[in-house]
Amino acid sequence: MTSILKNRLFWPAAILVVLLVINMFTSRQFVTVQDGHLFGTLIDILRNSAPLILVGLGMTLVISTGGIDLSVGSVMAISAAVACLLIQDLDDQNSVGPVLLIIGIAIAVSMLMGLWNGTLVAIIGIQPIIATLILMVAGRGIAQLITDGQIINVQSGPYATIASGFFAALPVALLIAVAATVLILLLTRRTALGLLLESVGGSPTASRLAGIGARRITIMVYVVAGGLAGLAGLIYSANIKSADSISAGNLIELDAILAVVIGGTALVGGRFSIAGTVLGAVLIQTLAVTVVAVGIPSEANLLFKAVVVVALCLFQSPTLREKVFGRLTPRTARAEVTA
Amino acid sequence: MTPVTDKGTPTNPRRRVYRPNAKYVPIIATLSLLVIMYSSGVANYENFGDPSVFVNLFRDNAVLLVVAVGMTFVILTGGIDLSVGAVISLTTVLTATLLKGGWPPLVVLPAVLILGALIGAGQGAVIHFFKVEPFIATLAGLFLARGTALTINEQSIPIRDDMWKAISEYRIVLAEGVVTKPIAIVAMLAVLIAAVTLAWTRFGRNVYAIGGNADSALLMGLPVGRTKIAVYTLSGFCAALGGVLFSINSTSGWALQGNGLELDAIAACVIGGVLLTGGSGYVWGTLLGVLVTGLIQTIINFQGDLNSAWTRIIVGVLLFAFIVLQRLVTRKAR
Amino acid sequence: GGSGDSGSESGGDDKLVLGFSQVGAESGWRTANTKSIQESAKAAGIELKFSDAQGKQENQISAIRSFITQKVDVIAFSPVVVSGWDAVLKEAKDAGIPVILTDRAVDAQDTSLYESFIGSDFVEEGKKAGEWLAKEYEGKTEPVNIVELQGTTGSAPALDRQKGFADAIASNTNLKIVKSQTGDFKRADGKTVMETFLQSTPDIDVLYAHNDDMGLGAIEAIEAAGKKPGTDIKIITVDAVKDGMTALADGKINYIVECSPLLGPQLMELAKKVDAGETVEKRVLTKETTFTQEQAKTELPNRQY
Amino acid sequence: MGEQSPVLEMTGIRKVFPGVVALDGVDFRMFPGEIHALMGENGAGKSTLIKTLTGVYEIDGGEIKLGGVPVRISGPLQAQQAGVSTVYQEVNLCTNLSVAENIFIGREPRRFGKIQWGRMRRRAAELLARLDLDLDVSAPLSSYSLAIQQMVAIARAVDVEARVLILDEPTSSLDASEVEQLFRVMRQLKESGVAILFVSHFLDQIYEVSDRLTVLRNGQLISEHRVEELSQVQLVEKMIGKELAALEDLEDKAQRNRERAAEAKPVLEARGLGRTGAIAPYDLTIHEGEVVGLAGLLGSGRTELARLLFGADKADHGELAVAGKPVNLRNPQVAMRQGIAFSSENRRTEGIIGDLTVRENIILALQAARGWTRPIPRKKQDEIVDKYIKALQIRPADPERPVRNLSGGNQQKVLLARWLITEPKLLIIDEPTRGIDVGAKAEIQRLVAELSDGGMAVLFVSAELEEVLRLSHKIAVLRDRRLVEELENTAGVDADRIMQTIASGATS
Ligand SMILES: Nc1ncnc2c1ncn2[C@@H]1O[C@H](COP(=O)(O)OP(=O)(O)OP(=O)(O)O)[C@@H](O)[C@H]1O
Ligand SMILES: Nc1ncnc2c1ncn2[C@@H]1O[C@H](COP(=O)(O)OP(=O)(O)OP(=O)(O)O)[C@@H](O)[C@H]1O
Ligand SMILES: [Mg+2]
Ligand SMILES: [Mg+2]
Repeated sequence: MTSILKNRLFWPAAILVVLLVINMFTSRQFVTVQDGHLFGTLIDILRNSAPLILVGLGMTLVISTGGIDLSVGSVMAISAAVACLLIQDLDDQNSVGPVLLIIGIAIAVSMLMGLWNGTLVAIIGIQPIIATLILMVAGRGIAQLITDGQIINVQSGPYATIASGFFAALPVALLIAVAATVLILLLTRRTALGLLLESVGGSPTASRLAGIGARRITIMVYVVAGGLAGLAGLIYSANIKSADSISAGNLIELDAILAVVIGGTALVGGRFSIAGTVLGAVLIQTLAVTVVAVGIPSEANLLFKAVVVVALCLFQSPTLREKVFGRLTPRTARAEVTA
Repeated sequence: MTPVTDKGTPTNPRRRVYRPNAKYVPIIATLSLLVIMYSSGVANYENFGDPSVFVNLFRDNAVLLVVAVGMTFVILTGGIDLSVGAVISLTTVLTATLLKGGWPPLVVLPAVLILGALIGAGQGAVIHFFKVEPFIATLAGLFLARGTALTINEQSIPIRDDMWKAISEYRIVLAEGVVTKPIAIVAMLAVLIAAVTLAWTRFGRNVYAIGGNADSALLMGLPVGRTKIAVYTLSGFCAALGGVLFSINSTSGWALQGNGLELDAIAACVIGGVLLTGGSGYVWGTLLGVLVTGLIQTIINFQGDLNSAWTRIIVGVLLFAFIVLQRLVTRKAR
Repeated sequence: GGSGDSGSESGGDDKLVLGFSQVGAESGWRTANTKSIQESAKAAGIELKFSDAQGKQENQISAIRSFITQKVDVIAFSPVVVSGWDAVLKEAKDAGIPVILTDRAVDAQDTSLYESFIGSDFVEEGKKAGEWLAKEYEGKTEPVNIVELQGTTGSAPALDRQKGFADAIASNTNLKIVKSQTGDFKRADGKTVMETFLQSTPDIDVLYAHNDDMGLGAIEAIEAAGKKPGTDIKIITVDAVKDGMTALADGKINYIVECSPLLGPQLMELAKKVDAGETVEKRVLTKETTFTQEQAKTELPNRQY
Repeated sequence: MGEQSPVLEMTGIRKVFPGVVALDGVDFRMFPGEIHALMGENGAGKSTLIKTLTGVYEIDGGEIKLGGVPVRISGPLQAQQAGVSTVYQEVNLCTNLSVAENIFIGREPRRFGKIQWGRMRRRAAELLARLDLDLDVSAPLSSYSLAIQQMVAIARAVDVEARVLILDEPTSSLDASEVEQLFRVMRQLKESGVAILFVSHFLDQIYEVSDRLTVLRNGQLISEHRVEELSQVQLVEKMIGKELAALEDLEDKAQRNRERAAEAKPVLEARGLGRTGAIAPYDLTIHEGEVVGLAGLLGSGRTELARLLFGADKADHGELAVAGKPVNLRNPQVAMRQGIAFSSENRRTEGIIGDLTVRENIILALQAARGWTRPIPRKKQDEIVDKYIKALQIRPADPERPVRNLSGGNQQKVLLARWLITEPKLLIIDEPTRGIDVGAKAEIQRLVAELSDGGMAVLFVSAELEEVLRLSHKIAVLRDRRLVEELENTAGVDADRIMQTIASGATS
């Protein structure tokens, strides 16, 4: 019992469950089967969490090295813009092959953006927040240039599938997010990458002297984060079948960082938790849905969010937990001393 | 036997020669780059050389400057304060609402400043006592402050109070054709006071010590908790002061005011050479950082033919050029 | 690229210089607005100093001050927010530079601070939308459930369109707004919020969206839920951008209230007059209308944005 | 002294960490004007006892009395105010601040609330002069070596007006002359009635300054003695809880045959290698199976010399050949590929990664060398780690414990293990026995001897001249950041001979 309570992820999970239960009551269909696939609020939440999960995964890796990536939102916009621009020019928007190729190109472009960030941070040695701020500002401008400030619409079936399609009764977007999560988990926990990342984040100097090629690893992490943000951008734009360079991924960096922190990864770097980030991302998305479902007036949205975040960070605080739950185990010896 | 003393130069003199200015290199580099940037503006744009362009930088960025000063303290301890923009909005909304409700301005002013400080103190307390990450604690503060502002009033509220208007319209003539406003003076005073505090007081030095190594600072017997809470209080106060300046500058209150200002403030600090990991940097650097961002904005305004997309790209490019040059210069000098 | 012509630094000639401070580029509508202004300035032989405030009042204030420093002939701007312009407008007035407001109003007490305000009336737009709906359900008594997708919380168009709409339907007691939530003027948010509306509200009859984009996002959600937009759920939106008009012509939207971004030519005309010292009307409304599905079909080929 | 009342009295102190009882009902007392040594093996609980006293840790049981009054100390600040001044085991200073500030922060001389910088610097310089140090007090502390930092920490502690002064292993990286300075100051303070708690693993030092000692073992109080009552052998027996025969055996093995292969191939040759401002160009050749010791005073450049050979700093003069082939050691990775390993003297900031476990810390370098794509199989990891935990007696023997929670000495052993498992051709160890107890120290010396017998070249840096003399085939002597002489460690060479070299600059 106490060991469950002590787990950092207990409270986010508990709050998530509470929010889901609320949604169970407010929604008419929580999970049902319709047209041969799953449908309902829960599925919507999971499907819509996909971009945040993807961005959060990349952010987790970046943060584990002690960095931060503010440019993810802009990278999302660029990737979406590139993809939609190219798809728009296809003769047959519904042919799968070219669309896949275009998706590949968009992700490659995003990884290039990540490479840029990584180079600034690891080679030139600029503080991550300012290095990625450059792309955050300029990147959205680039996306706007690509789309000429307008929303580019596409009518590509295969493209829309990555956001709203279903495969084996499950939403494709969710499957992509799950696949990425599994991939990152394998990448970090089945290879030595996780250890090396935590080491670089824990102490860059000590890591360097232990012979870890911190530069290469740091660059790689930003590249991966860029690629994942690009993928998130594709899902975002496929969801609305258009590239909206202004709103795509706007302010998502804050949500992503919040998801990472809720998930128990410290912003100073070091130990990280992939599962925690995914939980955090789903929690944030659920919160957004709950606000609408419960009918909280839009001007009070932020207050509601504040209450949840405050509750969460207080519950997660080890000291508060000790003060509240520590009483459960009587400490006679200590009582004597204080007396 | 080779005389040891001539080639194996005694270590002390050499260190004395370059170490002390080594720590000012970033500031000097930033300053020179700023001068270069300004000169190229003068060379390229008509009227750019007008002294009022430079003087106006202080007026136009007064709010950012005040907020960034508070942020500098927080960042020096290794923390971060995301709530400043929201505190600004809450302050402007409260100020406007209270003044509209007929409260005397001399009551409103201290009230909102104290409120800002209290919000900061609350965040600091949560960070210190409950060991909550500053990022998440102040993000909650952001939601709370802006949420409150929005629930008080979604719409923008004009301020018709005479004192506010008088201050807003008051001009200080510095020279023929060069005027500035009280808010700029307030902002410069804030910088001055902060610089003195950081350099000459125990509190200031504790801030650096905590940023350098909080565990060590604790073991050295420094009041870590008190100092941490104090810097967030200070940052909250500065944000509220920024809010007041904002409400003076725009004679209105609005819940969406100061959106994203926290990032600008953090960026200004970092551009000015303050290390986000804490323990290193100067308020003067922050001042330069604010001037750099302000100058970039001015150049964009003078360019005058950039649409939104190009505005962003040019801001990015200028920022990039500046940061990379700064980095290369400081690295060489080391 | 969407950038205008390069404003040559030819201070010497007597070309009219117009300083224009745009709110930002928060939507396709806004980009069209910017383009219209840039193109018509070129056509009218006016040198345009353009500045993008990126949605921040402080940027806008400093842009206007910068125009004053640069000694432009006329200043025009779309205010980010209604209040807070007294001081800077006064500075412009003292410098002898006339000011024209576009698109959004200000609440300055002293209206002599600006020459004219050209733009749409958001309350009126909301009202038009409400009136159409009231007419549509005229004589019917069964309850009509309306959901509303609001624009950015606290922004002037969102507040006004909400107010105008609510006023217009107030007298019909059977028309009821059951849910109202912000979609931030974005397509994606329109979609996700609509998804939740559909899940939590049993019978939605009408959707009122504060702009086309949110409406288009909502259409996606409605279709995904297996319903027919325009038939099962009636949709009213504001703006009439090309994508919205297409959907209207396709029968997926029922009614659009136009909010035209193309006020460039009108603005240039005003600027010239103001510069010449002529008196102009204090309030100039943009030429705009409303569209039904039939009207959309004929209008669609002419839409350029 | 017995009739006096104790200035500090701790009774029944208990401290439990998750999974370890660090202190189990320990009694401890100190009298005014005595130097009291706290003795025990690595992980015995010495540092923990100190931290409970200064309020860093909250005690789980027991009572603390200062001057006869029960007190509850809630943190270092309160401890300082109550007259307890402390130098903790790991140097706890702020390296971003200047030397002077590190000495005075929290109690800077002020006038009208304004810090008097000039006065502060002057006083700092005076204080350091008392310890025979001449530093630029306005330079950031980070520009000084760890040993200097330790001296600065000491300077800070001794300047505080205190009833009780605690020094947790202050001498671990100081060399003989600095230790002498420290002892001089300690004796002065003792004269003035200060009670000094002193922790050290150097028995000679204990017997030189202490009046009384308390022995801990496994978190329990073993006994308290007047120093002269107890012989060194008896003391060690009390510390390890075993007869000493085993230990002497180790000492014997460490006495070794130093004549080695004249025909051995050079592993590494440095020609005119140097780095401006750090170390003057030097020549050095290290052969297979050879142990080269570096001797010199504090700040003589031993560490700087060693760092160049690992690419930890980049040389700006001269060249280097490994196994006869010229190489450019751009960074540590290149050096590791050449079979060079380097264990830094600064274990806290350049060694361990606190959040990671003992296992992860041990395999880190090996893993880095293999690259991230080739993880070491978990089974193999466990094997290696278990082997070295046993071999080096790392305690607690739990590979999954975060290394931050280990005692200082045990952390040092983890670091050694990290490099030993990479099986390097040349092992550079800077102060490897820093903070390590007698038993483990002998063990490490034996290990070094064994490795070199097996053909490994070792560059051995230690502030302890005895150790250098015992292990090395060849000793390089440094002075003022210059390699002044290379000596074959033959029969005639002893500590005096080396000190003479250091003092005179060079002999030849
Ligand atoms: N913060 C902590 N969390 C968990 N265990 C700890 C912590 N600090 C110390 N320990 C454990 O308590 C025991 C005593 O450690 P302590 O540091 O007091 O030893 P020590 O006698 O100072 O040893 P050394 O001579 O190596 O410095 C060790 O087993 C150590 O692992
Ligand atoms: N007496 C001193 N005066 C001034 N600076 C010193 C002194 N001693 C050491 N230093 C500084 O400390 C550093 C000493 O270099 P290094 O670490 O190589 O010495 P070392 O021989 O390893 O000595 P130790 O590690 O025992 O301090 C130099 O960078 C120098 O700036
Ligand atoms: Mg210890
Ligand atoms: Mg050394």
